[in-house]
Amino acid sequence: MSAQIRTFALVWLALILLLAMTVAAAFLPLGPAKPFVSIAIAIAKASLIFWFFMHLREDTGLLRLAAVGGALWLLILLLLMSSDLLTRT
Amino acid sequence: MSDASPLQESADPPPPRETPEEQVSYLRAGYSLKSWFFTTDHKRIAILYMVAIMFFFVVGGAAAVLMRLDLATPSADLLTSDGYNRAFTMHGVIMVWFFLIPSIPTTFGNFLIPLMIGARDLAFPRLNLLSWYIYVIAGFFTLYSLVAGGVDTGWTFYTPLSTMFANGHVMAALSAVFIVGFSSILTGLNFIVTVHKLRAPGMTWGRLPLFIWSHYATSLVLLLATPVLSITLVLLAAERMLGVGIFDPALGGDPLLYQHLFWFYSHPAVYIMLLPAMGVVSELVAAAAHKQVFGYWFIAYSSMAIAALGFLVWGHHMFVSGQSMYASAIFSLLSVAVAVPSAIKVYNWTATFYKGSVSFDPAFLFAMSFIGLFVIGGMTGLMLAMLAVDVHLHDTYFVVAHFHYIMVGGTVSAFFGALHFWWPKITGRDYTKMWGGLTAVLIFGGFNMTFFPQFLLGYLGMPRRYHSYDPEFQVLHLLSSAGASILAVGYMLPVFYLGWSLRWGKPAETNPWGATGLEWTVPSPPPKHNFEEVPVVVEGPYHYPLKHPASRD
Amino acid sequence: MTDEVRLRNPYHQAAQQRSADLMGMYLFLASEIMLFGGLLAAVLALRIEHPHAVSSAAQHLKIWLGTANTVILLTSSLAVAVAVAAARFGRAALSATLFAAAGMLGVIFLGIKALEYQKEYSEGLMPFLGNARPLKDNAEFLFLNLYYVATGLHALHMTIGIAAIWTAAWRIFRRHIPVPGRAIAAEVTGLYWHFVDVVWVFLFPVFYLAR
Amino acid sequence: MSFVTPLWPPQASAYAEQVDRLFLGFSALTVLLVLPVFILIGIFALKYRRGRDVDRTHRTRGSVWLETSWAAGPFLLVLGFFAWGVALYVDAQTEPVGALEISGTAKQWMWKFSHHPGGQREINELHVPAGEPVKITLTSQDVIHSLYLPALRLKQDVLPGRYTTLSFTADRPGTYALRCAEFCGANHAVMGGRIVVQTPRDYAQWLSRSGADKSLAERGKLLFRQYGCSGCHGPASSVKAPDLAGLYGRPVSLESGETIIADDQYIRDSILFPHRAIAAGYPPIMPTFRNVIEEEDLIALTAFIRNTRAEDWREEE
Ligand code: HEA
Ligand code: HEA
Ligand code: HEC
Ligand code: CUA
Ligand SMILES: [Cu+2]
Repeated sequence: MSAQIRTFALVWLALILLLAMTVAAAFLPLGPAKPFVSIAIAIAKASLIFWFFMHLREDTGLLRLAAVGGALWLLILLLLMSSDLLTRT
Repeated sequence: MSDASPLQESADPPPPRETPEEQVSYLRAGYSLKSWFFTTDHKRIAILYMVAIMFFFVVGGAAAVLMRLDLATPSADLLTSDGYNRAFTMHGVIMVWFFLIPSIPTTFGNFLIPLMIGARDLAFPRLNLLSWYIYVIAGFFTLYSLVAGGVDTGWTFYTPLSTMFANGHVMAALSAVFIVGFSSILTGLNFIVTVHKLRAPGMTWGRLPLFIWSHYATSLVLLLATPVLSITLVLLAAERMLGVGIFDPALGGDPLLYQHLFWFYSHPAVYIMLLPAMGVVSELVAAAAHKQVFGYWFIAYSSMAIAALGFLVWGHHMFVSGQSMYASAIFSLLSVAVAVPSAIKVYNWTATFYKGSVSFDPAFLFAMSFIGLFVIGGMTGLMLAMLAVDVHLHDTYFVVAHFHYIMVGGTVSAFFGALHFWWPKITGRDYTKMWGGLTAVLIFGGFNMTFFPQFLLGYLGMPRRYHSYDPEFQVLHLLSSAGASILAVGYMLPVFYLGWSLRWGKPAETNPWGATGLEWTVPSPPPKHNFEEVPVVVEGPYHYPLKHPASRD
Repeated sequence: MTDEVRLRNPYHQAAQQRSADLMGMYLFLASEIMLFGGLLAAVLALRIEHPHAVSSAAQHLKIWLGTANTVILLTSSLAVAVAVAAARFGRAALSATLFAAAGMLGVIFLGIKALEYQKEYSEGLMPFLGNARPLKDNAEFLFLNLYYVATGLHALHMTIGIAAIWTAAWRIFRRHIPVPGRAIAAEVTGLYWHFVDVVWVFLFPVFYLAR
Repeated sequence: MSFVTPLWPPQASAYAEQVDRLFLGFSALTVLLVLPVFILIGIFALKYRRGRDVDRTHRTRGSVWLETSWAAGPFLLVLGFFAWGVALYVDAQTEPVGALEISGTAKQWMWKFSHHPGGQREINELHVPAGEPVKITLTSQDVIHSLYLPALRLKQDVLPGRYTTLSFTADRPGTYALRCAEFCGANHAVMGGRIVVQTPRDYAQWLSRSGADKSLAERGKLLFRQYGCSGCHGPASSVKAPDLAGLYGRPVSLESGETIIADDQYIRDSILFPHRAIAAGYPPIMPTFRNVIEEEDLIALTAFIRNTRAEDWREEE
């Protein structure tokens, strides 16, 4: 159990570091890249939580599929909707 | 079990034996109200749903009757313009969310999925009961909004009409649709887990009846599309009730954002209404032909393809809305793609009859109605997906005819087909087949008379949601109203002969149609826990011919 | 304390029941992703249509309070992760304590959130409340309105989550949930909590960092 | 009630004929793809009906070759129609050059049109000349409406807060239906009227007969003073505000660094939501005129801004 706790603690540390990065990035003049950076970091954080805290690491492929399935479907909504918003005249 | 059923005595582990008490039919397992309203038995819950859903079908149908009566003349004489607007809104809301979406999954799906895969119940029986209660609570909200005076936004609740201008009981209707969504989500979740985790030994994916495949695909759509509707309705409610503008053009908000979110749910939702019907028809076709379906895997995967591709085409409802031209072209192309899996199914059903042994049971006639009417509805849907055609036909009666052909001609026919096919299993009684056949023919005729003229009306330029119209359209409208009265008679008939069978019908055999499938190996009606012993499946579905007398040539 | 797993109705084996429970929870979470996804789509649309209004409206949010809240939630997730591990190892007391602590962190989160709302209210940012409106462009209201709906919905999920994990803590503590036998109950509750955390992980950059 | 019923809507333009051709073509395709299904099911069901003694040997369970062909064949055929439909659609969406301009405003439950440049106004009726390209710029004052001209096979939703356009060339003089196709509340069904396609001579006559006392731009000029715009934007003004002469159609650089073309939508937004896009180098002091200026006055103001060249400006003083 202590091995697990150590992993969890390390994951937590990584999460906090990522948080620091993303807040710092918000103050940098990144221009149009800014939202992409912050979302990329958020995805990294979410992956850590899913993979370690939520035990996807130990689970079968089916559960992993269920977990990412929702996210993939959301991508459909976002992409096709943007296809309209970005090309309106 | 005398005939060569796909069952085998299972040796290990020793199956839990049922007490004699549990072996009695599920209908006899208690007569108290409590034994019904607090049951966790999927079969009883299916019956509960059946009653609730038929109630709403009649309410929605009554609204349709009012509309058709009013439309018999060009001027407004039966209903006021406000009354008419409320009639079609309530008609749409009730028929879509309280009848058609739950219709086949929550009744036949609920009843049959565990039986077909050899399970004792759904994965989460109490959740299943909860879903029914949620449905009923939502139903009360609908009835409240109906009785309080109705809603005048159309079933699509477009902003800013619904948030800033409509003065009907929009909040009550929104709450109803919001709440019933959770019933959908939980049902979908329950089905998915059931199919994954509760298949009997030997019931591999390749041995699942096609009914299961289509319900599995439906459940995915239920699970992934419905939440988007829920949140969209929350945003709508916040805007209407709290003044928290989200889509409000006065703040620079975008009404098209609402339409995107709404159709992201509502187009997949049309496949929620269609896929279970396709599952039913696959069963009916195989059972009528007494033959292995043609192209099992193609039919199975086309269900999954429809569920997936169905999420990519919602923009075809927005071709003239001010959506970008490029997006419209993409959505049009994807709409062509989504037709392919439907085509695969239709052609495979046709091929299944080749060298079959076809019996003209009522269920077969309903399945034929489905195929005929669905194909016309589907092809006219494709016409609407052609950009230049849709610019003319959008929001006309052509669209109304398109979707009634699929939803009423298709899915409702399949629902009635399922009712006639599984009635003996569900109730343990036989009905008079002749009446079933007559009903099927009457509904088919009345349907075409009601809705075919609407294609012509639409092309002539008659917009939908019109309470009064140019006199030149009257002949076609009158024809449509006349057809609707035949249709109404057709839908009323089963009440009599099926009702009659409950009391006076012959007790049904275990397998009256000579069909394959685990549900036909248990007594009619099935015992409380479905299977005396856990069945072990050793062969694929549709393993015809059975040695059963009813299936021999 | 027993290790025995109680089998519910349709199940024949413990493993089958356990994986069904987990799968049910994951599917529920998938539907939750789509629920919040609709909100994210709305924010995306707003950002595409009114990029400047979004970034200037985001300046009004209390980024440091938001950051503090993120730290709190991540920490609570750590506590829950360890609590679940403890439950699996049969360490009931430890598990219950950590669950209770995570719930406390959740309450602190809500407290800070309330403080934020209160500050925003006094600055006149809330829809139709307050009047000293510092916003120039109307589109900025759209963004803030979405922020209130999103954080409000998240707070609702937090409240449900706190109730759930405190119930779990109490029942583990009283051995109503014998661990490790029924650690699945702890696991499923934990999954929900982590998920609410993940939602925040996205809401934070989407709103607070959109400046 | 009359027992004659039309079976085909009138065609008032070449475009309408093309749409009909596409529609009929697709109907033929439908028959082609669907009839085999109906016929074969009929034949199979009767030939192989239960109890009939026919050859049932060599039943197959499937055929990949068949499956691919009946999936790909119809798909490719429909793809042809897709391309045809897109081509026509793009055709209809492309704004013709030198089109006659008309502004349309929808509100519950009427249509108002003003003709450029003369400023002739009409309600629930739309007069257009035959054979000339026409471009209608549409907006709504309340909910979403939809301008539907069945004889032209055209329709365009009309949105609040946004300009959409509908362009066409009507060929056949005559009077045709004009309807609202998007549900917009209680009197949606009667929100319509007619579109009158006239020979160019008749149209010119109509224009002069219903001549407004002022052209759109003139009315706009008046409004420009009434609403106090000239106080800041006038040449004599001491306020630092941009000169609007010659603005229309020009790229404007904004404070945010972007550049945007000053079209109808931009001018409308500048008046109603002045803080959304600040012109570079100017203080953001322009007040909003939301809830002050009506859609129709906006059209006149825009027409004025559009018409003023630098010279007109000076002559004003
Ligand atoms: C169960 C319900 C259901 C189903 C299954 C469908 C299926 C389809 N629908 Fe329909 N539709 C609705 C219900 C449904 N629809 C409703 C309710 C509306 C109106 C909503 C409102 O505004 O109120 C609507 C509106 C609607 C529109 C918008 C019209 C408008 O408002 O302007 C469009 C446009 O593309 C469309 C297209 C399609 C297509 C391409 C399919 C396809 O899935 C059809 C596929 C099927 C076939 C093609 C037939 C079978 C195939 C063959 C026989 C072989 C030939 C094969 C090929 C050509 C490949 N539908
Ligand atoms: C989903 C399922 C569904 C079903 C099953 C139906 C069934 C029917 N529908 Fe409906 N319809 C919709 C979904 C459905 N509809 C939707 C979504 C809309 C769009 C709404 C909108 O625009 O917002 C619509 C709109 C719509 C219109 C267009 C209204 C307009 O745009 O102005 C019309 C017009 O004819 C119509 C007619 C009918 C008819 C005659 C039936 C018949 O099939 C009904 C037959 C059933 C019965 C007749 C019931 C049997 C019971 C009895 C006979 C007892 C009756 C009791 C008394 C008379 C007291 N429907
Ligand atoms: C208080 C002074 C003031 C008044 C009154 C005013 N404006 Fe302005 N206007 C400005 C300033 C300053 C700008 C430049 C900053 C900006 O873009 O907001 C501007 C910008 C504009 C622009 C965009 C021009 C560009 O170059 O991008 C238009 C169009 C416009 N105004 C039209 C009007 C009209 C029409 C009215 C009257 C209904 C009006 N204005 C009233 C001060 C004013
Ligand atoms: Cu305006 Cu309908
Ligand atoms: Cu659709």
